[in-house]
Amino acid sequence: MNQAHTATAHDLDMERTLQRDDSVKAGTCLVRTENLSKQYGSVTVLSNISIDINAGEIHAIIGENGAGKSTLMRLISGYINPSVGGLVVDGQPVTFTTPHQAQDAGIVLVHQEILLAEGLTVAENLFLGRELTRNGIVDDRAMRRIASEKLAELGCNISPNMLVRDVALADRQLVQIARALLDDYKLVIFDEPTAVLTGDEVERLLDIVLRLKARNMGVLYISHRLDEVQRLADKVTVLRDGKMIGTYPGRSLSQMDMAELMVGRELSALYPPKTEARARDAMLRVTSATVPGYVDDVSFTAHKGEILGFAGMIGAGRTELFEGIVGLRPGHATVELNGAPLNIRSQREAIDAGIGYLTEDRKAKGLLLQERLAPNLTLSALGRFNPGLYLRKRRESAALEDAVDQYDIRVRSLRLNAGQLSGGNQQKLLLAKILLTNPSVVIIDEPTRGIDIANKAQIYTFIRKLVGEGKACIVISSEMQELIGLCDRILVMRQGRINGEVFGEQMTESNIALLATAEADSGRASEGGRA
Amino acid sequence: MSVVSQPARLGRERDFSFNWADAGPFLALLALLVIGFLVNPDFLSPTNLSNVITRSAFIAIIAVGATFVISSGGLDLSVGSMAAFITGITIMFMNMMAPSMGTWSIPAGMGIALLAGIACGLVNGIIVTVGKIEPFIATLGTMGIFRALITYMSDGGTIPIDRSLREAYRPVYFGTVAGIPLPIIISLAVAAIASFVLYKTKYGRKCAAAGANEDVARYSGISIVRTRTIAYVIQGACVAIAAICYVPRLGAATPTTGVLWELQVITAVVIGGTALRGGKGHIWGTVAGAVILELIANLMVLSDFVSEYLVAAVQGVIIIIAMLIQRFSK
Amino acid sequence: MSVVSQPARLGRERDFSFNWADAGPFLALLALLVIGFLVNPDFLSPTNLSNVITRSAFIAIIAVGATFVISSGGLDLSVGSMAAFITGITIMFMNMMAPSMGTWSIPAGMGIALLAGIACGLVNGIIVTVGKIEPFIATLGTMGIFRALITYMSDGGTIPIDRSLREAYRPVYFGTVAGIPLPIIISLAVAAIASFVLYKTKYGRKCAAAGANEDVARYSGISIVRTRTIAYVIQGACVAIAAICYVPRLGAATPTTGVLWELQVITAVVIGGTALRGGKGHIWGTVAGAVILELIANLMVLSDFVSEYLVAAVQGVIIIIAMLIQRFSK
Amino acid sequence: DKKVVAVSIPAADHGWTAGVVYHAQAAAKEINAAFPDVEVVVKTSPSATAQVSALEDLSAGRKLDALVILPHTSEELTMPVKAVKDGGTFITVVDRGLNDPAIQDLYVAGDNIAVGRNTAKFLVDKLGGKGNLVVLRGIPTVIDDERIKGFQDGIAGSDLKILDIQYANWNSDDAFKLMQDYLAKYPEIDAVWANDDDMLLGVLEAIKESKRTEIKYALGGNGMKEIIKKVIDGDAMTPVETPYPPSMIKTAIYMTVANLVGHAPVRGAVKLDAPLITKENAEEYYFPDSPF
Ligand SMILES: Nc1ncnc2c1ncn2[C@@H]1O[C@H](COP(=O)(O)OP(=O)(O)OP(=O)(O)O)[C@@H](O)[C@H]1O
Ligand SMILES: Nc1ncnc2c1ncn2[C@@H]1O[C@H](COP(=O)(O)OP(=O)(O)OP(=O)(O)O)[C@@H](O)[C@H]1O
Ligand SMILES: [Mg+2]
Ligand SMILES: [Mg+2]
Repeated sequence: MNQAHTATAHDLDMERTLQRDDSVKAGTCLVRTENLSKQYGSVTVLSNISIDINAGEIHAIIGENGAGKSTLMRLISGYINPSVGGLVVDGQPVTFTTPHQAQDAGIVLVHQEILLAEGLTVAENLFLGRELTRNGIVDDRAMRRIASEKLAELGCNISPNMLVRDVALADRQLVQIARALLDDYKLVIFDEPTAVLTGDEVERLLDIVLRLKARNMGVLYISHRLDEVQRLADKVTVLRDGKMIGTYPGRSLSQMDMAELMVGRELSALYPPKTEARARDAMLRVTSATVPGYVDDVSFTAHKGEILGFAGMIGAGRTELFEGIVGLRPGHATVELNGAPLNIRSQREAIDAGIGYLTEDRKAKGLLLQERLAPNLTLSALGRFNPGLYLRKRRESAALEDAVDQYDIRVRSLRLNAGQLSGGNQQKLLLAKILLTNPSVVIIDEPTRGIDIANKAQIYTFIRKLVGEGKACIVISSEMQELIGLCDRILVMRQGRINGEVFGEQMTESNIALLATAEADSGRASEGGRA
Repeated sequence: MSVVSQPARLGRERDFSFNWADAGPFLALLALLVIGFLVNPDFLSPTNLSNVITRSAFIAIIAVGATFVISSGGLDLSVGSMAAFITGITIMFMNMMAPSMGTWSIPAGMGIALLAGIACGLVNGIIVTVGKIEPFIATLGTMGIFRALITYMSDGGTIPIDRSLREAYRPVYFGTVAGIPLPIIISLAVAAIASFVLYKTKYGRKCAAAGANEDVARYSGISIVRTRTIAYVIQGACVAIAAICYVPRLGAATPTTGVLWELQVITAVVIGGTALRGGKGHIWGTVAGAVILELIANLMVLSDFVSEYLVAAVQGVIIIIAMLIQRFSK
Repeated sequence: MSVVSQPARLGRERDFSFNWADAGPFLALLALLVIGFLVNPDFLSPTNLSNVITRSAFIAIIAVGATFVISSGGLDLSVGSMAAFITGITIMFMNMMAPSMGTWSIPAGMGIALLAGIACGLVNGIIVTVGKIEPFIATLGTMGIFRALITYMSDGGTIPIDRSLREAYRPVYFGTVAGIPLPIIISLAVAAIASFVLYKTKYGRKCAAAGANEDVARYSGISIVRTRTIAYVIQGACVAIAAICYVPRLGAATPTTGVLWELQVITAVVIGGTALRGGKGHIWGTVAGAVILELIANLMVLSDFVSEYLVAAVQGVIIIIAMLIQRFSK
Repeated sequence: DKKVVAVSIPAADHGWTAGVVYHAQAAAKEINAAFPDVEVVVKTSPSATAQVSALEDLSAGRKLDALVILPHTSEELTMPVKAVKDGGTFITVVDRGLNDPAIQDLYVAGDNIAVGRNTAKFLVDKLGGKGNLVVLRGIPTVIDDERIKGFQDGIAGSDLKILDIQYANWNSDDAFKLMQDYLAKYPEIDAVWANDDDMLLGVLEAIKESKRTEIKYALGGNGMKEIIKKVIDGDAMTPVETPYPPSMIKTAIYMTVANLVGHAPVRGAVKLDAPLITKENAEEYYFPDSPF
């Protein structure tokens, strides 16, 4: 009784938090950065950034990979300290030495890279460091309920009791976002919040961002998806190579303008032209792939010279399907490559057979963050650098220099650790790493997650070039536009099965969305006949 | 074919299902009891079981503390020598006070034991957290220090408790309440309080968070230094409680008291299901782990199969098998 | 607008900069030598230094193997008893063969030692990787097993090497080449080969990757099971080499051979700069760590400050201080 | 109905305890074969705590008619042995006395103080009452203490000087290292005493390797067969030995069984002395088949 009562009181509290009409008036300056600069060693990563962040305003920060966006955000929210310059919060100069101080001052950051404790549950992570208590006892029930509600608001209905370890990447991102929305903050900073989200969740998130604005909170918003920026931003600040190019009123810029401001030169078309459809040889044929718990009896074929897309909502099982195929998860599938049957039990065997898989979770599964760039690059293809007894470091450095050139990895020194690269550049390094194994079938899970628009074009061109060389490429992506622009054919998954296929003219957002969400009504669609 | 099955749902709703992972140590315990009975029916006699469980109380109490330390991402190799050191201090203090205070020196000595335990834990905690030294090395260092101190205090011999106090102190180990030996009750109480702290308080959450992911914890405003230091202090207090129960059993502290307890303690914690790399701690699993270890030793004494020389081998094998049972019960 | 600058071009600048982090253990070593000299000038006498370094060879060789295990994310507590067990097997084999083979039984015994070491390492590796048991527990189990086996083999007493072989075998410990004692040469050779393997080969990379992040390693096509098992096998081989050097020193295996070596070994590895949670291994640091430990023990005897009872305490303090020196040299 | 005799001894963790285990097991085997109505059960324990546990375990299961115990430590085992005695068991204590002598029915012991004292006397005698000594002691326990005390008493009044005394854990490796360090530290050493033969092995090896010639004696104690062999062979550095025979456990078991089967009531205390073993009498202390 008592318990129920208190919990309700708490609910009201939470509601009040969100609906409170703060005394802060729209337009007052919440945070001002004054000549913020950041140096790592002799390298200047950010110089002289001065911006105003106002209440009731969505302020977007855009810039190429490595431009310094995340660094700026970390400075504002106390994760790192500036080398020069400082912050003014509510008119007072302040120095935050910990993120917690920034949070106490009402500033919270939703990280680009996911920062959750994998061994704890969703609810525990959400309330970490600010558990609700009743008489000194942590109130798990209330926390679980509020966690469910908050997550549901974001369109995420995972159980708050799940261990974060078992939660899909997109859901983890939503948990991070929910964490920032839980409390009474004045300024919420989103660093590429939508990079791992699919259509629906993105819409919900944008909605929430607009509601924050309506409540006179300040929002800093970073995204490489310029359409979002255009829809949301009241102001846009452009960074390039750590310098501020300028702050512009949001509506005044077209996406093309933004892109060119970021890049500093004119951009060509985003997507390379598709090669014309012709009869192709089957390259990778997968029959009855099953991954217990996630994927149920999936069959498909990827052809030589084809870019095959996989669409679906979060939890559709695309990642699991391919992890199952390349032997990273228990499951079974009949796999044929160029007509020869393969028996793949581990990633090694997949790589040796010529199937490369690039993970969507670069931080936890893709790169050794504490390790130098070269060893990261060559980790899957060590054999190539080990002609006799030992590894040739010189060849490795050469390969790194090549990769830096070819994939335009923006690093200021080749002796950084992978963790010191900006998010987008990590992604490029990962792509280089997998292509170093020289696969004939390349499976890329979320190829452009966190990559800026100019580099996206590069990567697309690159993928197109790969298939032009006679490889097959499978692209799993949550960005429908990307799939439509890039792929020759798209398979849509839903709840662990292939729910349909689109190609040519049929490749439209509405068709894909329909297949991704609705049950195919005339039996299960499969590509079988057309393959 | 119209109904799409929902295979992905499987992972989800484990809210109320029985948690097999947590049950592991208890299953291993059960298996051991059955084997024990088959080997020698006396094994399950009430006297034997009560003896064994009473004995396991020391390790259990210390291991409960170790669960905090390990859960928070630390490790403590010094517990065995710390127990000897605290026992020594306590006995010396009681002996000193006995002439003036009589049997009141016993509770006073217990207080001193607790203070000493907390102080030792604090030293460990500060070296590990403030000194930023790998816990393995830091506590290996203090292990040597505590061991040397007890050797010094005892001049390499023994520190026996005053005869006048013996009888009065005896019940703390040999007494029973409602037929249950006191050490069992004390260790259950310690475990109950510990599981309250670990599962129901903010501190417990901080502990698990510090062990699960230091960065995340730090960013959430949790002070790793404070959290981990407190864990070591709790460990120290637990060692002190164990020492308090220990004194009446053997009536003396010697330089060999508590040798290798640290390994037993850590084994109990790990058998109990807490991962050595930190994260969620399993208090009751730890207690089960301590009982398992003592049962294995008991089984060795009661069974006549094994050559004296091979006892350690069989114990090793059983521990590995117990861990495998746990693995497969997951 | 202007063309984007290409900051990426900077390339290979600082390849040859001095790495302070790696220098930690050597600085600690230096500090110790200086302190030692101040305490007792004999400390730096060639005989003393050569004795001490020769003595540290066993621990150094074993610790080089442990660097692989720890770097790959494992741990091995069984090395001390494994050394005793291998020593026992080797001596028994040599004694058995001596009548027929004469001194040829010595190289044959060395071969047997290596085989036994590899087999023991394989057992550890398989229990840890295939059995998926926490390394601490798994190797604690095998530690008991190996210890029991040597006790059993020796009936609790000693297994002395045949008199006919003694003189022929003696040089392996007591011999010198160009004035340098053979064990030092052997341990340097082992360390050199090990650092080649760890830093210059595919396997070394895999090892560090498996320890740094298991998932990343797996997703890069590295078999964790294989990598870690090989690390244990290397550990076994190193223990065997140490055992081979050990036999001529005292000419016998006893149940106390190698007791607590595991702690010294792990301490050497950690003092050497390798993190216990895995990742990069520091072979030369490990060797320095082993020498540091032996020097500390030596210093204790050569200095007159410390009561015999407090030696362990002072050692503990010095180890902690050595770690602090390391910390601050970063 | 068989009479049960439990034997509780330390686990074999170095030479001497190994000898105890060996002799205890040999006795058990012989008696179990010779007396159909007596069952001797031998249990070893690695520590005092474990030994207390073993006592509880042994007496919880069955009624013990007799207990032969070589306690790890006196203090810690006193109360537990008393508890067994209160159950009506005949108690034989070996080697180390309990704190309360009233508990034991029979006491068989060596003389640790004499081990130290007799060795000291020998050195005083041979070195002409003058010289530098270094001493290696074992693990901090009562036995170790008593031997050291006996030794110190033995040299009292002479000009023999103990330069250094450190622990070497009754372990030949540790003794080897410690001796090397002593040699580095002291240029002039006349004699070495290791209070146990395991350690003496390491000491001898270190001396041999150092090629130092001024060291006249390196003595041990306990009666290890390798050392007695040296005495028999007339070794110059180790001409004498003090026995502390692990076979005392066998004697104790036999006496206890004799008491049980009722040939004669055996009570009281038997103290084995620790005479110097010299070339003349060494043969009687030499058991080549024992592990010790
Ligand atoms: N600890 C560090 N040491 C050295 N350089 C660093 C460190 N952290 C970041 N950098 C460098 O700072 C630059 C800016 O990185 P930042 O993460 O801010 O980029 P970003 O604009 O967020 O890019 P992205 O869009 O790819 O996320 C990068 O070149 C990066 O390599
Ligand atoms: N029906 C479901 N509803 C909600 N969540 C689910 C469902 N099925 C699976 N999940 C969760 O989602 C995860 C599976 O997502 P998976 O990564 O396979 O999807 P995906 O199609 O690759 O999506 P993403 O775009 O995130 O890569 C699993 O961890 C599971 O916990
Ligand atoms: Mg970024
Ligand atoms: Mg996915």
